[in-house]
Amino acid sequence: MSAHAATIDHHHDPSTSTGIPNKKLLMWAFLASDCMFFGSLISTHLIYRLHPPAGNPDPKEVFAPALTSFSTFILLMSSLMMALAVNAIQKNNVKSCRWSLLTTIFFGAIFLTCQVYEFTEFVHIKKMTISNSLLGTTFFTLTGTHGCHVAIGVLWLALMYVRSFKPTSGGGGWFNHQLVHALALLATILLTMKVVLGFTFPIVEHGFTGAVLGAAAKTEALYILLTAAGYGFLTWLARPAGPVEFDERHAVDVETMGLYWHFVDIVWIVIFTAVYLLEYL
Amino acid sequence: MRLTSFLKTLLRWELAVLLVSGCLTSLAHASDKNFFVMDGHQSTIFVDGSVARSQNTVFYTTCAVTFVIFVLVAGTLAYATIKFKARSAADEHAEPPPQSHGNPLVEIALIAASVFALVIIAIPTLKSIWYTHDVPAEEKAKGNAYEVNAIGYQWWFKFEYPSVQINGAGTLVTANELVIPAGQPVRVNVRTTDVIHSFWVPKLAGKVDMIPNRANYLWLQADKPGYYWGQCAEYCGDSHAVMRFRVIALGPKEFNEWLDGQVAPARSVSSPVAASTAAKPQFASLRKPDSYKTNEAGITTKFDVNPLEAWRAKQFPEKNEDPALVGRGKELFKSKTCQNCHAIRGHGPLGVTAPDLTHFGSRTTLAAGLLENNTEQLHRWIHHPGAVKPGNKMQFGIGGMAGYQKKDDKGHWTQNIALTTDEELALVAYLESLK
Amino acid sequence: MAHDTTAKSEFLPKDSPAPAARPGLLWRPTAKTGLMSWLTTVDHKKIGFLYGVFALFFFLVGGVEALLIRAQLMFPNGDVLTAQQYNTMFTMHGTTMIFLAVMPLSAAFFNFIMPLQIGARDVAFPRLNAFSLWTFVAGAIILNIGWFLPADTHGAPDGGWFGYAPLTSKTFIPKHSIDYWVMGLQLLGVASIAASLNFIVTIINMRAPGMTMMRLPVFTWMTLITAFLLILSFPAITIALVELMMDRQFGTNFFEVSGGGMPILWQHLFWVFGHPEVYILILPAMGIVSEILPTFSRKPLYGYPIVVFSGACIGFLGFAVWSHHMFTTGMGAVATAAFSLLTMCIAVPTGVKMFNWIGTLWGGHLMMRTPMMFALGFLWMFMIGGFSGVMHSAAPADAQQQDSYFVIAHFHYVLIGGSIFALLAGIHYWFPLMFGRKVSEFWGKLSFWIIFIGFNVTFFPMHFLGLNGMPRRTFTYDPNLGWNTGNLVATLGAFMLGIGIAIYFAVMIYTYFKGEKVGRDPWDARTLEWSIPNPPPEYNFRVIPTVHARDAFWYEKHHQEEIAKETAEHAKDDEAHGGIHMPDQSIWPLVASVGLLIVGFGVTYFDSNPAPGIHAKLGTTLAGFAVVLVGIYFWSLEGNAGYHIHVDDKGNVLSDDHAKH
Amino acid sequence: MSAPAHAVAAHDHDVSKFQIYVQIAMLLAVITGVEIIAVFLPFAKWFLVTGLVVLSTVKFMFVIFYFMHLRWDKPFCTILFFIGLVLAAGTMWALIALFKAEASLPLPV
Ligand code: HEA
Ligand code: HEA
Ligand code: HEC
Ligand code: CUA
Ligand SMILES: [Cu+2]
Repeated sequence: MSAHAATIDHHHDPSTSTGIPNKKLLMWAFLASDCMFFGSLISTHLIYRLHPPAGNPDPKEVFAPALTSFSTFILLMSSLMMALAVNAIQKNNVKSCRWSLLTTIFFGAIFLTCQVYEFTEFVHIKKMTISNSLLGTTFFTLTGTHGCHVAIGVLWLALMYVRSFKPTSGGGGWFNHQLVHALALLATILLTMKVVLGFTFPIVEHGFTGAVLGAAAKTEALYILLTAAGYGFLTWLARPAGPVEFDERHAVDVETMGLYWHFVDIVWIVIFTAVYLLEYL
Repeated sequence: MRLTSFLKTLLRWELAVLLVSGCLTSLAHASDKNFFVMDGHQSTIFVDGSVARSQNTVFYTTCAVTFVIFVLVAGTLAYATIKFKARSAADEHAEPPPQSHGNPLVEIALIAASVFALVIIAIPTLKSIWYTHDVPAEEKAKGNAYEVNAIGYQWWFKFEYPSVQINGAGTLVTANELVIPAGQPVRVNVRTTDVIHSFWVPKLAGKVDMIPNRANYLWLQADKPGYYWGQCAEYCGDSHAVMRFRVIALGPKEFNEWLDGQVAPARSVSSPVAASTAAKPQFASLRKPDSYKTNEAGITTKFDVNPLEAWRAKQFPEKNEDPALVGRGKELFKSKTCQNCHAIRGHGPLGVTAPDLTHFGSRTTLAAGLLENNTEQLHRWIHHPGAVKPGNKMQFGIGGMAGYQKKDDKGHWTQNIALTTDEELALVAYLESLK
Repeated sequence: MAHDTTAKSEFLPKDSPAPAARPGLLWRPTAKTGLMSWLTTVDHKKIGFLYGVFALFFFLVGGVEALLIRAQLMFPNGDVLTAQQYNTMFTMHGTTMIFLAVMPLSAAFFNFIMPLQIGARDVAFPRLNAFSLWTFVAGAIILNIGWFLPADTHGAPDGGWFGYAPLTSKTFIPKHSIDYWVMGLQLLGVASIAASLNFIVTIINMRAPGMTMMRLPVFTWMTLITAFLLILSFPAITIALVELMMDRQFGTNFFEVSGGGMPILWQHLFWVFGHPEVYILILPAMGIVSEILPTFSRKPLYGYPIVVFSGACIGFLGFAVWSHHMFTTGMGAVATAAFSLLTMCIAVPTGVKMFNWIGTLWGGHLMMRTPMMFALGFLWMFMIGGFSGVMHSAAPADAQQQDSYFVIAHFHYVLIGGSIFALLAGIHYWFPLMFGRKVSEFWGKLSFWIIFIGFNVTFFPMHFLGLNGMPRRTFTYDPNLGWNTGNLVATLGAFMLGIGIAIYFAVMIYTYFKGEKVGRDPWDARTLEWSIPNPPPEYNFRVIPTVHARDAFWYEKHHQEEIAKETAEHAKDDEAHGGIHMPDQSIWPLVASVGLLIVGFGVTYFDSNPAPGIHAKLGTTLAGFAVVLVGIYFWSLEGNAGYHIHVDDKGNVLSDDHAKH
Repeated sequence: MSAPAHAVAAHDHDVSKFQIYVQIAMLLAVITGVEIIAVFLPFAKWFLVTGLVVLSTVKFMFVIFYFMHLRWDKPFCTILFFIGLVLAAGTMWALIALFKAEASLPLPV
């Protein structure tokens, strides 16, 4: 399906009283509510940072600014890709939209991987757990909740990507096809994260030497294979087929999802400043 | 249909009002006056302290202002309702009245009036907030403020006198009855280590919560010597309702005498222990502890006549003390592990998790102000504390310290402290002797 | 020009190719009667009705709990209940009345009436609406499940309705009762937020042509503001509950003093929610009263714009006063003063409403029907409750009143005299619309007077009890404190109130089956919901109305010819567009809610102790999540195609194209 | 009701959106970089805190107005979101102020 001139005004939906599509309005209202949600969580964290109990670990010693900066950057880039995905579908460019969605998913998964890595490091190396100090309690709950938001976002993106293959017409088979596709995509994302982490930990712990790499590769071999198979399968699933029921008329669905995704990004902007950067002053 | 028409007549609201006021008046005749006059022991209206008085003044201001507004607004409402009521079917089917929409001038005037009314309330409110917040600066400067600590536990109060230090035993500690100097500001630091409680002596001052990890305080000043009822005012679990206490305000001389008495270790009346001392027949007339109903009151009315005198009387030893029995009680207090939790200064190791009993006999109440401190009630308490005070820690233990019952490996409750009636009475006699 | 209000997008071409075949799993239920029709309904009226039924049921449950409380306190040293039972009773009474009675009863009206008032055929997201309903039911089940489980290890919640930490921590209440409370409220929160988002979108986006914001009926306006309060305040308690749950289940330190936690934080988070919550309870009531007074005065609402504006003001200010519940927590003089003054400010916009209601009566033709009686009762009682609120707002006075029966008196005046009176008025008022039958005036008024008198006899003495120092949440009291008469009177009043409410219910049930049938618009009312036949047809409006004025229906009645012509034209337009669009029924919202119920059960019922508890816990919880996911995934896959029906000018359904699916 | 065809109107600004998005992403990355470096520089604390708050707000606004299209959407979306944002920010501010007060200091252990 190639791009052709857009025919819809995406900023006015004549079927509603205000011209704002219902779904978009719903999402904005939800985000307003989510502000309070994160507001309460961030307040809790900051209040306890104002009054740290004796025996709290020093956040400066726990945090790893390089990693956090990296994942912040990644999340920003994912936002860019998300914006491009919306832009593409609004111009009826399904193919470009799919690629942008995939990239967004990819960045989202990297962010999550970083977070898994960060949490593991804090727990096992820095010895800060969710229950052994107040800092751990508020930090893990806040960033964990944000992580859950990201994970839901990735899930949503993945399902939207798969949905973009729904055929316009045909037998009931499309349903099973969608299901298989969705499961394959999710499994591949998880496998990829697992493999990346499987390499990262030994590298960080023992340095980047061939021996370690080899050892890691051996234990990871099965997962690498599976992951590769996953990508192959996905490519096959995404092969060009008949016309799909996904075009600029669905832009509002993508846009709504995009609003959610960007919001997760701006929450991170606040968390990055309030939780990480402020500690270094 | 006769019933219907009869009831219809009744429905005329004039009649209804008559009916209600009739009911109320007859009830009024049949009942206690303290309710209508609002001068009960915990009255916030008839107060005996400057802080409570300031709070009460604010209350009266709000009452006055809202009363005036009520008369005006409710009067208009009543007038409108009666005046514009459709009185007949014809009325109801008449042309609708003019469809008017409102008048901004009227609105603005009413808003202005409301704001004005609120300002009248706000001024004394602000004044009182600052007055009641802490001991007035000039009193503080003169060093007049007397400082005590009140610590809430599930479900009793500990009181500390940081200015009174006892050699080898730290701060002077007492429980459930706070004795303060009258006519002098008292600053109470309120603390807790378990759950939230609240320190409230209505006749002296409004409440302030005891919150874990928070340094709250309040101040109060009793006008004159007196005996005041206090109550935990924040829901704190099973026995919150019966977590009470008393405040006794004394004149300077009497207060200092009391302090001296408290600093002294517990009184000893024991004679050498007789192997098995049976309780004297005088106890035979005691009411059986098991005969009490759940929640049955543990106070007598003689108390209310002159509670301060009742308190004073308590400061002296009973006449019919039986040294042998007391001696046995003293031994039992050790052997039955009471002292793991309770301190009796001078008589052995000092338990800290339960009320200090050093001068227990000189208190007017026990079990956190729930029962009057007399032989009968003390017996009732020691016999089965859990029946008197639901969930009570003396029954079920505190942390690792077992009480009357403890949990076995399977998690079932089993008896830990078992007492015969004779043993109970010996303990009663012993505790009563601790003046 | 007619709006096809349920279609999600106008862009879907009407002549699109036959949609992809529907696999068996995405079966669309079509039953219009029987159990399945209720479980799969997406009709806002049916959902509203179900909300109402559940709410009234829980109102009775909460009422029975209240009667037990009163029975225990009838005499000093009463022993009807044990201390533990009593504590459970007031916790569940408060929680039930607020979350399971008043809120869903308001939601019932939001659902049933609001779309009709704005001239819509449904809410914006019909299936989301069903999901809200069933999640509410799931929450109610979790909240009450403890009643049926052993009291020593489970039991119903007993931490008070605001569950102050650290009493609610595992150290002090190790049994599961608090877990049920936490999870139950959590699910109710999900339900409320989902429903509110739906209402917001509906009101903003689904108005009939000509229905500008400043022509919205006041009830709809209050619905909108309430929905905003809900979505903005519930997150605070959600977070508080999450933190509490983490403390209880994963050993975190939010409110754990030994780890440096500050229990006072719970109070702040709770009341950041809690105070807006009380306006969530009263604003719908104010909306109802603002409909009833004009109707029975046969005059428009006095000062409509300012009534609307003051509603918004109350909502906004409501977020700035939460600490007035914490005057005794030692906040310091400055904070206390600030919250004291801000709280007083709320009396101004509330007063404005009061004045305008009286202004509405002024010069009207007051028809003293039962709904009007309840509405007038509201004015009186709410005013008194508001005044005692102002007394609380003066912090020094409140230091004596807080946690005493004075507070109990205050909030029962605003909650019963306010919310409940107005809701009972609303039931009477809209009963003819909902069921086509009218409640007998005689029995209606009789129940009103018994309730009115019983209510005052119950709660007025509580002011005196409070001032006389009686603390709340006490299962017993001694006879020498001057509280005996007050409690006795209150208890007698409560039983009288109970009789009044019993009569009210009996009459409603009788009327539902046997009541006098009435035609359209029995009250000569003013708003659009009365312009349709009763009970309303599934599609609500045969032709979407065009609104020309505030009090749209009143205008229609006085410009009949003009309107008739317009309607006929629009009917033709509609037919040309393929008839009336109706949303499809769906089972998936119910499935997702059942999933949440399983999650709730998994989190609460099982121990977090290592083996075997933790496995059962994880397993059940994950299974629940899986069900939720399946529900949501299928829900989105099945789409919201809908079908069309055609009706004649009498409103009879001629045909529908349901068969196509 | 305007048919979709009417809405095909002026969309010229859409052409350049791609560039706008990329530019903004770069800007955001740069601001983030500045923030990270700034915290390690020896400025006065109040200055840095203010700076961080301002920079984060700028980022925040860019994302919501451009990536989230508020700039091109009906103003009502902005109003709706800002109701939540302002209330949340106000509540956060009030909570933190309350806990900064002396009365809220936790007890020394
Ligand atoms: C429907 C619910 C509802 C409503 C509408 C209100 C309305 C108000 N409430 Fe109430 N409140 C509760 C439900 C409600 N409250 C509940 C449930 C609790 C207890 C929670 C618990 O502890 O369990 C509580 C507790 C509570 C407290 C804490 C008490 C304590 O625990 O110490 C305070 C303190 O300020 C307060 C104040 C107010 C005020 C100022 C109003 C105002 O909005 C009232 C405004 C109305 C009027 C004033 C009347 C009409 C106005 C006029 C006629 C105009 C002129 C009047 C003046 C200028 C004065 N309320
Ligand atoms: C909307 C909310 C609402 C409503 C409507 C009510 C209604 C009532 N409440 Fe409620 N109440 C609260 C909200 C509400 N309450 C809250 C939030 C608390 C604080 C809880 C806490 O501290 O945590 C509280 C606390 C509370 C207390 C204080 C308990 C304590 O602190 O120790 C009391 C005491 O009298 C009381 C009494 C009543 C009474 C008599 C009614 C009556 O109006 C009830 C009327 C209804 C009936 C009487 C039912 C009638 C039904 C029948 C007669 C049918 C019978 C049928 C069968 C038996 C099959 N309530
Ligand atoms: C597990 C600890 C524990 C043990 C053991 C224990 N008590 Fe207690 N005791 C308490 C607690 C806690 C209270 C306060 C109960 C309350 O009022 O809620 C109390 C209260 C009392 C009081 C009332 C004190 C007052 O001022 O109100 C008396 C008297 C008393 N205990 C006597 C005894 C005797 C006698 C024994 C031994 C047979 C005993 N206690 C054993 C914990 C204990
Ligand atoms: Cu302690 Cu209530
Ligand atoms: Cu409030």
